[in-house]
Amino acid sequence: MKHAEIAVIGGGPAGLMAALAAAEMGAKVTLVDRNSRLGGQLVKQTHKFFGSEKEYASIRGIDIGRILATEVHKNPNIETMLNSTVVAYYPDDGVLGIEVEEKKWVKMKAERIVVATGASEKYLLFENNDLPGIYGAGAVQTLMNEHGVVPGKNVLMVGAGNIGLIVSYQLMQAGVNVKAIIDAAPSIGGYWVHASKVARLGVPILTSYTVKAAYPNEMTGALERAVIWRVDDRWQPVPGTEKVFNVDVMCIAVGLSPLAELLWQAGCKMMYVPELGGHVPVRNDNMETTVSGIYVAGDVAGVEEASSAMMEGRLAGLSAAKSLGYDDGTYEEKKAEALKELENLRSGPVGGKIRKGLAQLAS
Amino acid sequence: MNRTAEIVIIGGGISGLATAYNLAAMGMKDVVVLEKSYLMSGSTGRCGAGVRQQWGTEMNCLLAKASCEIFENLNEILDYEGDIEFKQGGYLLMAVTEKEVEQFKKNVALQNSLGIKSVLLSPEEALEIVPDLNIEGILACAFHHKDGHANPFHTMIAYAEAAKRLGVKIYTYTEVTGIMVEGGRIRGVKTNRGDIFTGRVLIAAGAWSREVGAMAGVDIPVRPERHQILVTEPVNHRLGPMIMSFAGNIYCQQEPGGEFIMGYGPAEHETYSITSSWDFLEVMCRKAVRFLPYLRNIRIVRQWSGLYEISPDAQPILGRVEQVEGLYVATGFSGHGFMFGPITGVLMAQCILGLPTTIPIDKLDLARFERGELIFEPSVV
Amino acid sequence: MKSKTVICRCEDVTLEEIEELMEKGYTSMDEIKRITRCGMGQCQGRTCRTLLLAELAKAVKTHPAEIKITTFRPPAKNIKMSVILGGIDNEQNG
Amino acid sequence: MLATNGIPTAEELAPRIPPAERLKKGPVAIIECFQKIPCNPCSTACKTGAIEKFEDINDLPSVDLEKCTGCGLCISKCPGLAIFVVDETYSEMEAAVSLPFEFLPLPAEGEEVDVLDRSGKTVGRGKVIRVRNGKYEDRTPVVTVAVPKELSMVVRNIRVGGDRR
Repeated sequence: MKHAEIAVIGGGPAGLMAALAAAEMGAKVTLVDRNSRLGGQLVKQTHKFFGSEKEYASIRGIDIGRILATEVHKNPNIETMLNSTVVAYYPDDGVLGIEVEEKKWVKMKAERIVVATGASEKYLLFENNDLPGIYGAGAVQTLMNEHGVVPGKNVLMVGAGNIGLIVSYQLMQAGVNVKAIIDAAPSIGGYWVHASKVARLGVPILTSYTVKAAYPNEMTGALERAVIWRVDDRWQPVPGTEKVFNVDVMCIAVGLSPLAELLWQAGCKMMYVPELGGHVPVRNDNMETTVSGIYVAGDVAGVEEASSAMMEGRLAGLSAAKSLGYDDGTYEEKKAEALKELENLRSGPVGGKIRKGLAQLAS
Repeated sequence: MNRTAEIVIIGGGISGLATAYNLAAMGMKDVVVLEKSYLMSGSTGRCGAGVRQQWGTEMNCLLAKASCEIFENLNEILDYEGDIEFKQGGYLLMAVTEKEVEQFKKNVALQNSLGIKSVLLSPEEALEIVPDLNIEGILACAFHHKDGHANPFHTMIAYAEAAKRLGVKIYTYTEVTGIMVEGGRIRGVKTNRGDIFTGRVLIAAGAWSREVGAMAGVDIPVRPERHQILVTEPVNHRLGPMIMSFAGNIYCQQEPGGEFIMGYGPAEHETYSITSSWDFLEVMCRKAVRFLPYLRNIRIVRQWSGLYEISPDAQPILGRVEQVEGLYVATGFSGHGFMFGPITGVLMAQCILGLPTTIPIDKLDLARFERGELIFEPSVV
Repeated sequence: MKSKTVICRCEDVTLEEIEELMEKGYTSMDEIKRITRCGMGQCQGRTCRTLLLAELAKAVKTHPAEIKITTFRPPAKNIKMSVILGGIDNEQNG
Repeated sequence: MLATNGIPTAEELAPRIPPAERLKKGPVAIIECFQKIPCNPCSTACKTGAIEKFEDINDLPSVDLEKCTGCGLCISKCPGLAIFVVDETYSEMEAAVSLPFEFLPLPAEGEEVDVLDRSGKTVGRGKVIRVRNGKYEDRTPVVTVAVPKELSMVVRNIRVGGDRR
């Protein structure tokens, strides 16, 4: 049985910052990540990030991932376990079950755990939604930006949130034609600057539209045609408003939901907060869940931007270390700073949804 | 919700639903089933779903044989539009100690005498049935081709739907909070959704039967025991029968969908907790691979657990409760409630209606523990 | 090819099947899971759980927060028996 | 409309367009950032202090038209690719528009390209007069293209090498 002072699960923006923050306080950290390199979703984010310098604004996600990973790797207080998937939390004795390199089984008992497992993609129900050629946006990003493979020639992007907009832009960069971006909401959910970026490329964005059906090519059985239709202000489709797109790829980017399996297994109190992407853990302002010693950060704690994920990670890492007695006298100051930064990031109009969600969680 | 009923059945598992269906089919009106959670939330919905006739006591053999015969025709009996997926691939029981071999011989003789055509096989003969079996350490096997397994969910839904069609009212998320007894007679039950007046109550509450019994002032000596189980990814069919070892403490079968389901019976503390543990996972893998080495390359998809309600002699407790008029009990199956479910339904309905039972169940009554007439079953996992 | 709307891709469960069950009164996620196998496949409901939640909430006209969701059990990702066994052997050897 | 198709209307644009007098004086940054989002690299990128420091990270950037020299250092720093520099003094008939361009192939200086408006529609031809693609730009090259003066507030994109679609 392996022992860890602080186990950080997930090496994305939240987990990396948590590990660094805890290590900075003097705690020994074991950072566990299922991929062969650290960075989480950062490794496929080829665009420059928003936020402030504290979260590496104006640097590409992929480079932020590299910067943080380098710091983690050279930090003597952090041990990293790569290609390692935490598949279980056994609540009877608080043991983590970890699959390493798909060949080893490691059990680990940690004094504190920071769960920073991120989120998974939501899917959509429509006729023939299982045809080959229909992908999640994350899968398309992985395909293109990690493996250098384009998914097809003509794409219908479903979802005008930041992910849908950014992936559309990346598809166009890769020479793939995005025929349209549609969204069932009456307005664009993502940042307008992203929307303008794709609009300038000639990609139409159609709000208040949803997918009606997908149709296969009779020979190949793969996607050939997508039909969309308008929804009214009660989200009901309006017959007669159908539009047809001849596309071989449909990319679904309709949001993320927290990847909280381990928290459920641990018995953390969860609450359904749609503004935060679904069921999220109840936690205090140290990012500690209702199960003592288990902390959360990033999308698993509520789907948000990478910038706030980093700050939550920092907060969780600091607090976990502090709870083990690591404090060089700077804890209160650093915590206050992180809380302030989080408040800043969420204070504007686009943070309204998150603020509403967090208020529900706190009630 | 009904305010009165002919009978209130506490527990929406296989025993309760099968009894409700049979009562309605035999003409009883106003049968009410109360389930504190959703249907299949208890032991039935978590079980390994094996159905075997190879038992070591006459009582269990008779019950199992009759139950199996009902399973064979259950889709038709219940007019189920789905499929309960009853597959008779047999049970291959593996003896790994000399003592077990002796017991198997006795069992097979007993079973044969009761019309169960089980056979004793050499390990080499067992290989003809399970070609991949690692027979090292196996001294002998017992096999009965008519044993098998069913889909517990569909079996329950089949009963529930058939019962509903006959007028049975099934209330889920309805928890019994008290049983009204006056002058030694059942008067009704109290629930979180109001009271129901009735002269008859059947306790079919599985692992919670002791608590429910206490509400009527009756001690039903069953204790909850956590048992764990796991399921793998679906793979091509290569295991026909359920394989089982008592001394090796394992059962393992391949489902119609191709998934392997397996479990064992560790001695665990009395608990209502149904968490999963890592030691189960490890021990289970070792046990499974010992008999079927190819399982090594198959992936585990989920582990879960459920409760056995263990009676002092690991035998069912069926029948009238003498102390309280109108109170009946069907519990204590000690891990075999699902396979006995169909016959339990018939026998309990007969018993409640005051009819002679097709199989005598007097010896399985609750009072046997006071009388000291326990029946011990040697063949359990 | 017949058109269908798939809710659970691992077990090929369609929206139509779910809707039929909801009409029959099976409106708990646990019941629907057990009857249709929705969420019982390799991914253990990672994708379909949220879809099913939304459909159930719609059917019983309640907020999704009111719907009890199915239990999460280990392993969160499927794992080969040889991996588990390798782990035990390593521990005993080392 | 920005909120529904990502294309700003004339009304939405109006407050961002510098007055004619300023445009006559030389290059100036036009920040087409219309939404309060938590983001501030433009203000830290500006060396002349023309993009005022934010009190709140969600503030909209504002350009001090007197201080702005139109140097364009902010263009590649904006994660939203929302900053352009327009120089209406480039020549008598032409204006120079500097814009971020993250597509391959990059145009060569002197090359003629299609020029596009905010909806991606081709509105004419322009001549590339400068391509900045150094370490500072960090893979967000800045292309300066000469366009007919009347298109200085229309052109916001280019297409290199004819019609690719």
